[in-house]
Amino acid sequence: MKNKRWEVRLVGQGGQGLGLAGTVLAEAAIEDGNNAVINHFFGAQKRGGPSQADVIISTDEIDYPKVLQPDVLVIFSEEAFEECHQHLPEHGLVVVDTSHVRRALGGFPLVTAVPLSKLSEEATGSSLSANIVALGLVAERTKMVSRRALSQALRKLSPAGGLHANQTALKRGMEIAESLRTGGGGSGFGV
Amino acid sequence: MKNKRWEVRLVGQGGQGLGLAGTVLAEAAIEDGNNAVINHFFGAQKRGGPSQADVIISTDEIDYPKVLQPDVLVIFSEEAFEECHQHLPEHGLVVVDTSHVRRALGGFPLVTAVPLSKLSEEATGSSLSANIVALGLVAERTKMVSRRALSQALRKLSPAGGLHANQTALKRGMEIAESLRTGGGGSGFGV
Amino acid sequence: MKKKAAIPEHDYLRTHKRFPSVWCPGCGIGTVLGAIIRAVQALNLSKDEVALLSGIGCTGRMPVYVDFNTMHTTHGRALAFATGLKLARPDMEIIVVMGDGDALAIGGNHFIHAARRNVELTAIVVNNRIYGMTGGQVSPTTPTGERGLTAPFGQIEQAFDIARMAEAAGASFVARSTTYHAMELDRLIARGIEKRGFSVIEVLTQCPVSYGELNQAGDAVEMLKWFRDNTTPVGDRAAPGKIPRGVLVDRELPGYVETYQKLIASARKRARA
Amino acid sequence: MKKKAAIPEHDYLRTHKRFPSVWCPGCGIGTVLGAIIRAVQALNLSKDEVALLSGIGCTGRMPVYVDFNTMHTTHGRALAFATGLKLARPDMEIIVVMGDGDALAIGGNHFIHAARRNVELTAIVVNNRIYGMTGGQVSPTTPTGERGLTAPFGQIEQAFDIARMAEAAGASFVARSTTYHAMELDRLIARGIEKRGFSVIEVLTQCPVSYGELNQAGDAVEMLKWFRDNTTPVGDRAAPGKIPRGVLVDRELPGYVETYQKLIASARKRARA
Amino acid sequence: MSDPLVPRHGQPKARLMQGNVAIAEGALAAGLGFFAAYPITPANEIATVLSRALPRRGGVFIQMEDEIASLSAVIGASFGRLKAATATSGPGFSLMQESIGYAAAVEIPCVIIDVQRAGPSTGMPGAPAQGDVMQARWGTHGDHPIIVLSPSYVREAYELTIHAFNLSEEYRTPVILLTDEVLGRMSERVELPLPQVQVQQRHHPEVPPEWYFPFDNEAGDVPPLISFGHGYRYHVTGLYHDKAGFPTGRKDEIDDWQDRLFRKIDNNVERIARIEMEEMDDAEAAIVAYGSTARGARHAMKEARQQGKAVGLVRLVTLWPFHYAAMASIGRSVRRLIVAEMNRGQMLGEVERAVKGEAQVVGVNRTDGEMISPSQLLEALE
Amino acid sequence: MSDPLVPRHGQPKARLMQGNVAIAEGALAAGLGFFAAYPITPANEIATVLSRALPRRGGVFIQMEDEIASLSAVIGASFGRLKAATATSGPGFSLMQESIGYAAAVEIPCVIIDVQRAGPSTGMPGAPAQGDVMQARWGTHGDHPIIVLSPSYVREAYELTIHAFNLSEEYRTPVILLTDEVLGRMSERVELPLPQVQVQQRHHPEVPPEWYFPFDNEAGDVPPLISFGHGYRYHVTGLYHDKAGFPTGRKDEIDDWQDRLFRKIDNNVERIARIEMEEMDDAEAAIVAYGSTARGARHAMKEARQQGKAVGLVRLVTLWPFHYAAMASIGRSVRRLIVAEMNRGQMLGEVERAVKGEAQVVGVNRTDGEMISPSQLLEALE
Amino acid sequence: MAVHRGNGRARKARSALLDEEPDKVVLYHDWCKRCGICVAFCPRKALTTDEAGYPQLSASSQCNSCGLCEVLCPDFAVTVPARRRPARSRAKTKKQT
Amino acid sequence: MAVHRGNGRARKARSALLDEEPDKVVLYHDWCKRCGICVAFCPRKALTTDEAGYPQLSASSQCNSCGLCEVLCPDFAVTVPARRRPARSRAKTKKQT
Ligand SMILES: Cc1ncc(C[n+]2csc(CCOP(=O)(O)OP(=O)(O)O)c2C)c(N)n1
Ligand SMILES: Cc1ncc(C[n+]2csc(CCOP(=O)(O)OP(=O)(O)O)c2C)c(N)n1
Ligand code: SF4
Ligand code: SF4
Ligand code: SF4
Ligand code: SF4
Ligand code: SF4
Ligand code: SF4
Ligand SMILES: [Mg+2]
Ligand SMILES: [Mg+2]
Repeated sequence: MKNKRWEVRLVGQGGQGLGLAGTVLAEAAIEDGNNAVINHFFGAQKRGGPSQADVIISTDEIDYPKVLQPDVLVIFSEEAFEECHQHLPEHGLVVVDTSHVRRALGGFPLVTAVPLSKLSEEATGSSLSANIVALGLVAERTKMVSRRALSQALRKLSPAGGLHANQTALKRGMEIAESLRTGGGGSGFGV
Repeated sequence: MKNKRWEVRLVGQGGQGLGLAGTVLAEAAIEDGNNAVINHFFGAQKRGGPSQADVIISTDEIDYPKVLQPDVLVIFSEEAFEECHQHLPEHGLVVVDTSHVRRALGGFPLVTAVPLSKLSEEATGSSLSANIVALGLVAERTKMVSRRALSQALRKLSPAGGLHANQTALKRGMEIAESLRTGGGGSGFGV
Repeated sequence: MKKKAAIPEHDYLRTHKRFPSVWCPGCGIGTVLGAIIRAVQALNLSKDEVALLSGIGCTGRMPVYVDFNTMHTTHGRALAFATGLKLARPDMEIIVVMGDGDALAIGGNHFIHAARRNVELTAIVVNNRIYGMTGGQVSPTTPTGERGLTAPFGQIEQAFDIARMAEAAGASFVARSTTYHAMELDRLIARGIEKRGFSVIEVLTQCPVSYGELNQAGDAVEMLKWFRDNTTPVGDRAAPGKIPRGVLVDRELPGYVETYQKLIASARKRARA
Repeated sequence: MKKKAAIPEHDYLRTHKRFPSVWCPGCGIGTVLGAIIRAVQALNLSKDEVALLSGIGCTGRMPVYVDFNTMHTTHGRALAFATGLKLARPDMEIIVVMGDGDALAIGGNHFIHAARRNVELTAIVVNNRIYGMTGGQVSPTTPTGERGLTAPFGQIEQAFDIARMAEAAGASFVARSTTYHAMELDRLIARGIEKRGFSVIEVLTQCPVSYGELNQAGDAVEMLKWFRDNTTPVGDRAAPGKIPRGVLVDRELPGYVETYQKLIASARKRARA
Repeated sequence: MSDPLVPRHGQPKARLMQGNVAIAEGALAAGLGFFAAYPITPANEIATVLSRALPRRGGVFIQMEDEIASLSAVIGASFGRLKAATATSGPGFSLMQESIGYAAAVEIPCVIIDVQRAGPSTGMPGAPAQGDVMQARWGTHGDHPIIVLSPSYVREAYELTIHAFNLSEEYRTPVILLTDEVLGRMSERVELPLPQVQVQQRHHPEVPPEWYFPFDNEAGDVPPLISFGHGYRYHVTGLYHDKAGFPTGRKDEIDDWQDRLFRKIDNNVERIARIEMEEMDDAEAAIVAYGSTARGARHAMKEARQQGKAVGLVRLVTLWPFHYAAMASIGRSVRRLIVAEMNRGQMLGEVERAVKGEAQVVGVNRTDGEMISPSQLLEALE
Repeated sequence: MSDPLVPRHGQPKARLMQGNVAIAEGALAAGLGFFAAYPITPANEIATVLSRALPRRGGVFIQMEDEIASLSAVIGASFGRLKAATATSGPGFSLMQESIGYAAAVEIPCVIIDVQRAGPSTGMPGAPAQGDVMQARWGTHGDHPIIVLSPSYVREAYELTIHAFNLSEEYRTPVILLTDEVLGRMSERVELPLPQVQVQQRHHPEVPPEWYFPFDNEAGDVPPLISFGHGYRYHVTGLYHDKAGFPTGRKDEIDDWQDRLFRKIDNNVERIARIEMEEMDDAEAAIVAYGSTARGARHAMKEARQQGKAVGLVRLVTLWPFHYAAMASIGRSVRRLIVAEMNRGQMLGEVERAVKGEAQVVGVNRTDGEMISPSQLLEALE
Repeated sequence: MAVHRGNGRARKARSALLDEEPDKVVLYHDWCKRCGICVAFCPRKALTTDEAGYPQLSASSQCNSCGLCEVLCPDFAVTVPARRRPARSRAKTKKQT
Repeated sequence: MAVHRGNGRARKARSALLDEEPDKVVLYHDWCKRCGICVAFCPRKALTTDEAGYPQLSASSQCNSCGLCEVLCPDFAVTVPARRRPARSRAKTKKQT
């Protein structure tokens, strides 16, 4: 990996496992021998409120610990999309979970639309691994962490009994990334 | 009265009425149209501990409110004498109540020895007015307050039923001052 | 939100922008708010004459939602603020709503002193037996053995009996209910407001998130069922192990403000004389 | 002051330069100190294993006079300091002496929480029913109607019943006596020290200066006579209006430090497993 | 009890008055309606006087269970429209810090009297100090503005107490009257009461309830405040809040509020910060002092002048906000500034900061419970 | 429980660790034996970790009824020989002020962790700030010395926590670890635990009990301290005290004690005050920052250097005692100092005071609950 | 079923369409947090949960307007217009203070 | 009678000279504050007040060494050497903590 600072932001609702996904990503970076920072934010409401995980990965020291301009933004809920659709980053990867964000994305040409939850459900029988599907997708598209490190981090952090589903989800995410690459990126995946 | 700052210090034990005596003196000064400050100190012990009343009287504004070098020092108890006999002021009037301070005062040539409590008892039937005897003596010797103002202040501040005794004590104190003046000042009055 | 007739409670709410509330799904604090509103309605009090004060905590967020004179004070001190306000405005009805930590941990002293003075306030303790807002630390009412973030091996301390403390300290009126018994709750609160002197109403309340999750107590519905099944009206001898609900103390003691007003009257008379 | 045999209490005093004490003539605080010393003697405790902590007030000045490990803490917080010390040194006997204001006004919360946790401390409340040190303001135990510097028209608040508060909050042992009953007092203190858990001994104490003078209660002798004539042993049905003296509560409840040590043991076992 | 009490004034008369009594009388003159406190030396006389005087005037005196409760009750009473105050000394002042921050944040008028005694900790309860000067500015967490006044004379204690209430209403802010044991317990000649007392009443809104926002910038930097129960129902919180008083996380609303909070004081430093200068026209050195220490400083200044020395006096009546600009220009006008304080050099730092090396700044300090004597100052002036 | 716990160390391993967890781990590494606290955001994780870890190590965790009780219990435990600490945030820190003064006055080692959040008052509990910097120095009444450390990185949080315990034992003083919400709640890569931990144990007296005076000057500025129950029976009080610990009103004894109290810190500023400088050799401007703000400052400094600007970084690791001399010489070496803080300019005043006008001093501040961004700083550097 | 949200107006839940007396119980989806309390404790089993987790009045004829769902809902998201209000609207007996 | 003070050694009060068993009660004038408690409550009226206000054992034969004066004195200024100490010197039953 070249000398680079990656900034990843996952936004959605409490309960979608964004903290876990971010931590897996950060741990994977550390596994790769890089630096990583993660910040996880909630709103005032403890459950059902907004949730955001920001991960910074760098080969260099990480001084400023907050996201300056995300290289990757994954949006997991309609509420979150409403919140941030007006200032989506112009460069980088923006993924929207179209299983939750129902609104037409025609006006957002730079958005990669992926039904993350649906894919998770198809692959694992539950929509709960949408976070990990996203992780696979992002990691494969950006290569900010190695496959080996990612699956190691996943093994370390998956809840008891949840590892298999997560591994499946991760693989599915990577496949999607692959298909996006080959099939041409941009908007409009399987919506 | 010439432009002058008078500093008076009364020292003894709690219960000897030094606060009252000081207040009467200060009120008299105000009655005369002068400025006055009074500070009354106790030790940590609430009863039976040391007591000290410092009065400053001046025709001018009183800025520094503490006694710098007393012009008048009246010592009402043996404890107080022990406390301060090593640095008695060299100028000014030092009165020691020999009813309480039993030790020989030969070594203290500048001290005016007066059995204040005894005089009070003789004059009023109680030693409680020793403070007022002292007041009469001091006022008459120094003229720092006028007779009229002093008796007015005494009237104002004496406890109910105590005025007469106080007036008698005041008179007695003034007489003593008179006799000291005529009979020659210095040490050794009626010990 | 102007469909006033439909739900009279809405009349009392600051509907504009404030809802849905910050509380977690199933959290019982809103149910207590509903009971307070119904009590105020039942007593025909105007919104202007009611003040609702709170300390800090999830419970402390309650006043923001209701259109009384409202104050979110500091953690534990709401009763002291309320004492000052009541003395300045004896004509107002002052309700003070506190979490269990707020009222009895950091605020325990103000609680017993308000009771001792018997200040004419209505104190409602939303007892979820946990520090909800800070994520689930044990509180002085967490039952021995239960878990909290700061009692990973289970609480080793005794829990306060709020009602006994209030009684021992001198309160005129003490009652207990639960969020399951919401219909009885509003009546108890109304009695508390009506009572001269210091009134305490303890409300066992579900915190399905901070308490429920740490203690496998189930969701809000499960917790409400627990309240239903483990409490019983005061004096019910058939169910000895259960927590009594209802009015526990109701006695005539002089109220502080009332007494103070008498003091003023007599001091003035004396001053004139 | 080496005449050791003559007065065994002197052995325990810091005679050097510290006496006579700062207390007013006739003040009963010294009598309580004497009783503490006799209790310690009776239990054959060494000076090293005893700590005497206090808050601020005339009562707070007590530790300076006695040759234990002594700490004059801040106003109202002595029990919190003592809780920390006891947890660090479970082998020491920790006695905490507090004025009524110290223990129950500013310190009321620490008092009820030490009782709730049932920390193995012996709390002695020197109840002179006034703020002695600051000159005679009313305290939470000043009887209604009595005067204080801050109640020139008489106290309008109810007084706390210290024993009831301690009991409601969870103390293992609660007793009451007076400085007139000095011979019974040392035995009660000894029982308090021996008791596992939190022990409270309330001592009605004469403050002839701040309380006595404001309330025309007479001198120390008069006040002691009042204690003699207005108290009676617990359970004495012949004297219903009088203040009961003796052991009011004595019950077996787990002590905090003991429980904590069990927790450590099991946590360690679990950690090893 | 719900109406503000009328201010008290009367025929002036020469009399001996204690500093603490003057504060109590000043508070009554300003219309004090509520006083809550917890006993502490050397502030007790204030409560003693007010416990008798307030009920006679229809006001409320209450002894609370501690200092935290005292200030909390004061804030509650002020929301109930009474002029309200508390009095304490160092240990109690430390305990009040959280509530002081609340009062500043919700912009509620009230007066906090701190009769300083020697510290830190229990210190020497009966001895004077000026050790709480920086605490009065910075004692609570988070940034907040505050006004702190410090009287030097008994008459001034009376007047500044009235002024403290006035400033608290004018700027909707807690005001601290920082006095000390010397001034609190000494008695001196005053001519009081004042025949005329200027009393600032609370700015009430002129708009109807629907248009009323208690924390609004529109109405100027000090929004009007109506108390509870008058038909203007609003919310009060120590959380960051919007103009209506509701909690907010919006950066623009936070900035609006915070900027106004500081602006209302910072933009009025000129009006709020009183500095009294004497013999400064030709002074080569000046003593900077405040509180009772300024009395010794004035004494020393006069004596120095008698000895022919060009010494002036700078007496800080307002401690906070500190008038950096004024002090800077004082610094430019003299060669040497002696900052005299009964602490280990607290205002000294501010003077140094203001003067930026333009004059030599020297501290004269003591913390053993004694006043700084004129001779100590004369020595420093050598 | 009565023996001090052994310090903890082990094989370092790269891992993701939260700032608050690092503080808890650092405390355990230093041999923490007692932790008492009251819950508050954003400090809670420290208690959560310790409530589980301490009993496992034979130590004590107790949740007290409030913050006042927490620090009081900590002091009691420290007199019982355990290394003791508490953790809180602004509102709790305000409440602790009286006890902090007591700890300073009786010279008892302990560590107070303040994870700063946005204030004043309740403020924004989940947002960062650095608004308690001056409070940490001046929050209690009366003059007292204090040591305050402020970490910028998670690894540093770990190390400075150990250092805080060490300093507290070395100087017999409370030490405040002043961190903030950003550092407290972010996680980053660290290599921990340390393979080797330097731990300062308490200086015990070498003399027999009869010759032992716990506040004596003879034994140097930091008298040895033996805990309760070891045969050295002595008295502890917050009153002004003599060398034996007994209350005193004697001026000479008071001065002896107070002078030593300050001397032990003031004479060791050089040793205690850590300032880290980077790229300062040729710098024309420098950013002065501390805590998490220093991370943005370093980011900005690097970016400025890339743009070819001669910008350096001055990172304050120790906030108090403030190293005026070092800052003065920094001021002489550059033209411009940018002081970046998440408050309205607190350290700014100290920098100004030190620099005495030799360099331009500019504050970059914000208090809306957001960090100061590198671009904000780059702008200020224009 | 679409999530109801956003415009702050009370709407009849879809349940209203299912039954003959839909207005017996008005459900405010905007405020509802889908906690399930109303459904669990309706003594007449008149409420059920729709596929999105919101309550619906699926058996309005069963509903006796007891109002329990209204008072138990922590989020003011249910109204029972016909609920009997407590009789106690007697003039306020104010504390004599 | 002269005030005893100063050198910190326990002295027999003058009362010792008045009676045959003066050592039955030892009075420490240095610490005595003349509160009168011992005199007032001596059950045998063995103590009286001297002209300076200090207690004196004026009827030592009356004294039965009950020790009440000792325990009631707040200032540790009275000792009754023969006072029966409480029997309870049994080994300390330490709290099991
Ligand atoms: C002085 C102070 N200490 C601590 C806190 C942190 N805090 C906020 S809410 C809370 C306790 C919440 O528990 P509880 O009072 O039971 O209310 P709940 O959230 O359960 O309704 C605490 C400790 C604070 N805000 N202020
Ligand atoms: C925080 C604080 N507030 C107030 C005081 C002042 N103060 C000293 S002692 C005391 C009360 C004394 O009354 P009590 O506790 O009953 O003890 P007593 O003197 O009667 O023995 C007070 C209020 C203080 N030292 N610290
Ligand atoms: S944490 Fe508990 S008390 Fe707080 S809102 Fe959630 S459920 Fe309610
Ligand atoms: S004031 Fe009262 S309590 Fe204090 S020493 Fe004097 S008599 Fe004792
Ligand atoms: S109780 Fe209220 S919030 Fe819960 S599901 Fe029913 S309507 Fe929705
Ligand atoms: S009003 Fe009663 S019966 Fe009807 S839906 Fe609600 S709870 Fe069920
Ligand atoms: S020992 Fe008893 S009998 Fe003898 S003098 Fe003392 S009190 Fe009287
Ligand atoms: S009781 Fe003690 S202090 Fe009082 S008179 Fe007797 S010996 Fe003296
Ligand atoms: Mg709670
Ligand atoms: Mg008392």
